[in-house]
Amino acid sequence: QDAETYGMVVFLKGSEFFNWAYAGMVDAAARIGDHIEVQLLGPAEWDASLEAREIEQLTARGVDGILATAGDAETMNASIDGAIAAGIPVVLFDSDAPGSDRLAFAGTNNYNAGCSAGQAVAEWHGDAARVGISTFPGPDHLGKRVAGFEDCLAAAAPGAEVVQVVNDEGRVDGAETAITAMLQANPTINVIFASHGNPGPGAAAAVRNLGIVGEIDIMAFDFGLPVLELIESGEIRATVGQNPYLMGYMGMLLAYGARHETGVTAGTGFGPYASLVDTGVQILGPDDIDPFKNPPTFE
Amino acid sequence: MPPALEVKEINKSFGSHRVLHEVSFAVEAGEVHALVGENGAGKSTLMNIVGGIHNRDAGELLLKGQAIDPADVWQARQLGISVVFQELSLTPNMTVAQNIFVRREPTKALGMIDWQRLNADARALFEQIGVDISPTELVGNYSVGIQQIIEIAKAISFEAEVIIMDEPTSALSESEVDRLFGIIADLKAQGVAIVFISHKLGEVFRIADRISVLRDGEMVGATKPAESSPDEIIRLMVGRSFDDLYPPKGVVGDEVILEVRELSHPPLFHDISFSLRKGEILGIAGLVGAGRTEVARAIFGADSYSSGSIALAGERLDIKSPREAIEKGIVYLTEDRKVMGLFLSMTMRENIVSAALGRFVGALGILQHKEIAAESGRAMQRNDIRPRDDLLSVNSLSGGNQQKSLLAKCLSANPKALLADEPTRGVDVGAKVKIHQALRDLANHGVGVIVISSELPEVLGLSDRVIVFREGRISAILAGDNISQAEVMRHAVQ
Amino acid sequence: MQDAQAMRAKQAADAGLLRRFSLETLQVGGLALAIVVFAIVVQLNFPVFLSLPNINVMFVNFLPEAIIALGMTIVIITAGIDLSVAGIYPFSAIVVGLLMLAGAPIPVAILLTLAAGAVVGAVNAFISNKFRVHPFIATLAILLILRGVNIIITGGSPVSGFPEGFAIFGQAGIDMGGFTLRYSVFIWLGLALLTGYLLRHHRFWRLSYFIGGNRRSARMSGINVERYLVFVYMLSGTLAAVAGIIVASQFNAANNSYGQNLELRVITAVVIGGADLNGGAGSILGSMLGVLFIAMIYNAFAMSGISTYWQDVVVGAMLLASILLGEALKRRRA
Amino acid sequence: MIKLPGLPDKSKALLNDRSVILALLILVISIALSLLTPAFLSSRNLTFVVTGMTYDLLMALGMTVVLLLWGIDLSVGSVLGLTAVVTTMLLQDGAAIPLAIGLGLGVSALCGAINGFFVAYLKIAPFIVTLGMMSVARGIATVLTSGYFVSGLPDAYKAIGQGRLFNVPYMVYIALVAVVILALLLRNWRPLREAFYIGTNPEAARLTGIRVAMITMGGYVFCSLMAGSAAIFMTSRLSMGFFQFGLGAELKAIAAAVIGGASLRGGTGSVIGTTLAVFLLALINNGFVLLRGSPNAQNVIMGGILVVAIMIDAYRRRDRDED
Ligand SMILES: Nc1ncnc2c1ncn2[C@@H]1O[C@H](COP(=O)(O)OP(=O)(O)OP(=O)(O)O)[C@@H](O)[C@H]1O
Ligand SMILES: Nc1ncnc2c1ncn2[C@@H]1O[C@H](COP(=O)(O)OP(=O)(O)OP(=O)(O)O)[C@@H](O)[C@H]1O
Ligand SMILES: [Mg+2]
Ligand SMILES: [Mg+2]
Repeated sequence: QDAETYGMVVFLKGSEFFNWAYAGMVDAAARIGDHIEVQLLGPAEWDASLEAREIEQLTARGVDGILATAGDAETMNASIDGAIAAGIPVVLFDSDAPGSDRLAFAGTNNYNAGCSAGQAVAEWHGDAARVGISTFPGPDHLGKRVAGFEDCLAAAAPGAEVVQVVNDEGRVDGAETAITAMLQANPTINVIFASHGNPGPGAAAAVRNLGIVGEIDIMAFDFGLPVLELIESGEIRATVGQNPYLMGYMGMLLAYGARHETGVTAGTGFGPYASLVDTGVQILGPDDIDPFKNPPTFE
Repeated sequence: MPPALEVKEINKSFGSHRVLHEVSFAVEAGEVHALVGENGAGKSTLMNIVGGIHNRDAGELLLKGQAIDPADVWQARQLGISVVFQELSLTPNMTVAQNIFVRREPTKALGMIDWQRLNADARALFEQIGVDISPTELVGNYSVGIQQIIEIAKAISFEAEVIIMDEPTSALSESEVDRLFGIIADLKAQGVAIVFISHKLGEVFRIADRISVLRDGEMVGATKPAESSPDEIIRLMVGRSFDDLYPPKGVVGDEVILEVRELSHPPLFHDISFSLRKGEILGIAGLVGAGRTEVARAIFGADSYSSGSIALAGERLDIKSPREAIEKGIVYLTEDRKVMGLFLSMTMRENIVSAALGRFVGALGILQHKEIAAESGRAMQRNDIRPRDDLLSVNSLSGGNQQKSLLAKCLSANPKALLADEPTRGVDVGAKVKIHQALRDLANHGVGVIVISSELPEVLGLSDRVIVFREGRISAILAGDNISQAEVMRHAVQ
Repeated sequence: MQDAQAMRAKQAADAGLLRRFSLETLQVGGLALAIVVFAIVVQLNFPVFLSLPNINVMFVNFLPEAIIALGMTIVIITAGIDLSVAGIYPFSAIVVGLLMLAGAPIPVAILLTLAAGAVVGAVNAFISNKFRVHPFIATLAILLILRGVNIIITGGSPVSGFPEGFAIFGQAGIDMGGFTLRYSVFIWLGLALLTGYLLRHHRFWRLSYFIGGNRRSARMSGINVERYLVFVYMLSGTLAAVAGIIVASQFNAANNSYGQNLELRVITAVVIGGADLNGGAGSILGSMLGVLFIAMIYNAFAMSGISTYWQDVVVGAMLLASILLGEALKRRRA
Repeated sequence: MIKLPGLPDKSKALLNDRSVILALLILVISIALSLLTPAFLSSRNLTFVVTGMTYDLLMALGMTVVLLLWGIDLSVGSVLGLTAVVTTMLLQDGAAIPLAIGLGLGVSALCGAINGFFVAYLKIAPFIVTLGMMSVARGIATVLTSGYFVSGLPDAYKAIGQGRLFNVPYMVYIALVAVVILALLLRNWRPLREAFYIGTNPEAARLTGIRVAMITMGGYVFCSLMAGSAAIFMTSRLSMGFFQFGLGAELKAIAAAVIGGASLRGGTGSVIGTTLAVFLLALINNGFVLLRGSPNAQNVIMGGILVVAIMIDAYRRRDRDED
């Protein structure tokens, strides 16, 4: 069979989350056959304009399909449309670019992920929830998560309150410093919501600093190993698990499906299913984390 | 007719330090007016005010009777005042022609430079003043002496009515000085007014129509050379006179301290052999660019050499860095104190002890500040450095005192052989006498001293023997009665 | 003056082949050679590499860097540095977008944005001149401020939905069959030729070499260094704004995330192109080749599928290698 | 001189000292914060402010020495990341703690030695050398971990960063000791005194017999080692290694050193000044959170502070002629 190449384009390349997604893509490709080659591209920074460059390069190279996650909802539209126009199927995962001509989206949208966390917190504390949020300004997807969290918390527990939002500068140690200060300024806080993968361990360190382990519930994001460890030790109560592996896996299948039209899909340009594939979101507690303890590795 | 340039009752202070006080001064068209004074008297400051570098605090500038107020160098030049700065105004990474005509290059349409005309103009300029310098060579590839000449050519090229030359000869040797004086004579004939600043009174008396003396920021007298004498000028400058500019010669021992054999580093120098004896001052004369500095730097380990040998007190040395040289007792006093000698923003104390820190360390390399302070105090005293406050930064000193600090720094390293390159460059008479005396004292204490100087009288007056360099080779070694101006020049030029 | 020195200078000039060329020629030539060799090696392994569409992508991708490098080259020649371009770039993309969304006609929005870039540049120079701080610190402060401002004025979400006609600056172009040759490439080309020519031949522009070569001498030669630097930083700011406008048009969107580490990519390219951070040396041609070289490295990763985790290592190593090469040339020649 | 009528000369001179200005600023801000929020003036809060600034402090101290030498080190953040990754990966593989720390610090020293070699012996502009190292070190950290967090560190290792004496983390004591020792050495130790000469005029320093190359090299190694030490503290305190640790730290370190009195033109720098500057920045950050400042404004505030610091300093220096 002729060799085929599929590329995955992410921002924050190297983050554990996208490694899981890429692992899903790698596994799906292997399942399809040896002739499928995959590659991971993208900036290590959060910069959607650099992602757009990678899509253009893959288009010029003439790959057989592209999986991409949108650093923001608008910037990559033109390059995605360009790839589609060149006959290359583009599937988005994790963060969608709904304004583009992309064929499909596999993922949980970030608003919904935040929403699930908000609902869980409402379940934990009801109207008594006093929440501190750790995030950093700028990235689109973080803004959506925080908005989802706040909306759904308010809907489920109208008496609950988001007390303060701090800037962790995207760093673990930055989160520790900022959350320590926040907890001292607001002794009423009983929940911390970490809007991305890094502040979870930082929040745990902050709680440890103040000697109030067990008094504060931490809702982390993603399932990096340090977060899993802290869930096991009880320092983090739960984490928002999206399904990056499944996103990559589904995305690969969708792209491959679009490339190789079957009797069913012929003429539609795409499969006989809706273009949105929800990979779900799950709040992971101590009992749910075993499957994630051995993250995939690849060359 | 009003004078070409007149300054009236100028005052200037830097911070709380008063540098000029009610200074008035005038130069007529077609006149060479020399301005002399001790280091730090305020000569450069006065001329920098005229040239648009500094603002004055009070006073008036008149050009042909018209009040002027140049805000920067450019405006001063437009007004017809051009300055040969004491600190050259050249940029090393640009060619000679570009440097000379910066900001007024001949252009074609829309301000595009006409390169051919630019270089041709520069060539014509050099032809006019009779020097052979390539317009397309980078300035940085030329030695300080040539750069000095380029700076002069640049100042002349403005066709100004007033040309101020601030120590234009400090890096020139005799024959270039002669050439410069020829140029000055031409300018005079064209009716240009020239202010000539120099510490070399011989030159001043040769060229000046009038001499004004500045002392501690005040004008203390103006006179004509014919009606005065160097002694009188010195008295005006310093407040006293000197019996003798040079100390008596010493007793030279037989013991050889430094032996240099067939040192070569083509194309800079070839087959340099000489020996320096204990208690001797060995002068090295030669034209600018003869390679004297290169040889000294090679001996000191600052630059490499290709072949030859160096021995100190009979022991053959294989020195690869200045540090090793200093450890062995060879110390070099650099000709360019600002760029390569001093740490301008640091204190005098830090400068003076810099080459001798090794003497003031205790266990684990911890410095002994008390002893450092004592040593620096002694050195300030011994070398008569003023003001006598060793916590001032060297920046704030006059040229002469900076030069004395440089000497103090070299001496605190306890040299066995001192290579002094232009030890009195830019230094006033009083300081010069003191530096000469210090060098002789050093020799009398058994140190071997080499003095490289482009000032012939200094080499002659100070040295026990004189080596003459020509184009990177030794052309003569003169001793005793053979040491004379004529003899040195004959071997230097040939 | 029948001076030995001039003779020596002439002798040495004839001494070696290397000395016949100016340092700049050597450096730029060396870089050009490296680019050719690199291109051939990649091409042999990945035949798409030198296809027209891919070459086009290579150019277009690094267009912002290339345009900003024009200004950065001059800044570096004057012995300065401008980190703020990485803030001005997204800032101007956002500003031009917000202005258009607020109803400003396209030309007005663009002119105002260019002016904003110039003003930021002037502020850089003002801080650095007036408070006598190194431009590194002044432009760093402005970079931090702009990054914050960008988040505040966008609220963290992308700005998008610009009027049709705006596409001409970054998206539209000539259809070459298989790819579009964007008009923005011509904007870059025009700016590069113009600045390159002026920097080589124009009396005023050449002063930057004097200022970088020796600032004190420049001042004594009658150059108003402070005022000149205002011009230089305004130019750099304006060019960063040009790049920002182009990118806003290209993506039909603007976001505060644009331009992460852009300043470092630009400086790297300019230095690879032979500019000296100590001032006094550099050329537009060299800088453009530097950008091209980096663009090729990034592109080669996309072509080859080699793990892009290695990208940082390779770019860093290339930077060091090219500097070493330049240094070796300098020494051989001296 | 700041002209304050009625003040004796001595206090005027004091006002010209950067450290005194910083100390005054710190005092003013502290008073303001304690009036504005009760949470500020607790020993607990202040302890955490000091704890949180430890990493920045170590790196800023290293940077001070490099700036003193008329250099700059853009690679410190990446070296921190690389050291963090190497040390924690070794621990994860079961290496003994001293060995892992030793090798981690060895890696950081190696990075510094490479920087130093290029700068001191090959005479290449430090900006470029360390920019290259910044890219390479971060790249290697990425390649080594493929982007994963490194976890599963032994408890004994965590104790380095998490352990406390009198309720104050060990690492605070260690950092304070480092400050005191370095301050003393910078005044009294020959190689560091010589660093002032090198930074002021490298060529003159060489002709004065100072080992320019060796000391310059030492400066870069020291700077990297400080980044490496910060990595050890950070990984043990947070119980994890991550290739992105230290991202952007170089700019913070440079800003702190410069606010503290170092110059990018070499020859000046003060340990006390740098320490106070780091403390000032940490206080402002802390106050920002305590007063519930909008996270969006934080960058603007930090940039603004840098500008204000520049202005204050220009005022202090305004009588002196530079360049
Ligand atoms: N920019 C400056 N800031 C502070 N003090 C200065 C400055 N320039 C000169 N001075 C001081 O002004 C005084 C006069 O200096 P000036 O350079 O005019 O002396 P000079 O007569 O030219 O001496 P020399 O013969 O050594 O060149 C000196 O004491 C010097 O230290
Ligand atoms: N190939 C060359 N090209 C240009 N300049 C050269 C060349 N070779 C040597 N020189 C210059 O010649 C000079 C050698 O003369 P140098 O200045 O050392 O002589 P000197 O007798 O000490 O003169 P001075 O009186 O200026 O100290 C060097 O400074 C160098 O700049
Ligand atoms: Mg003078
Ligand atoms: Mg000489």
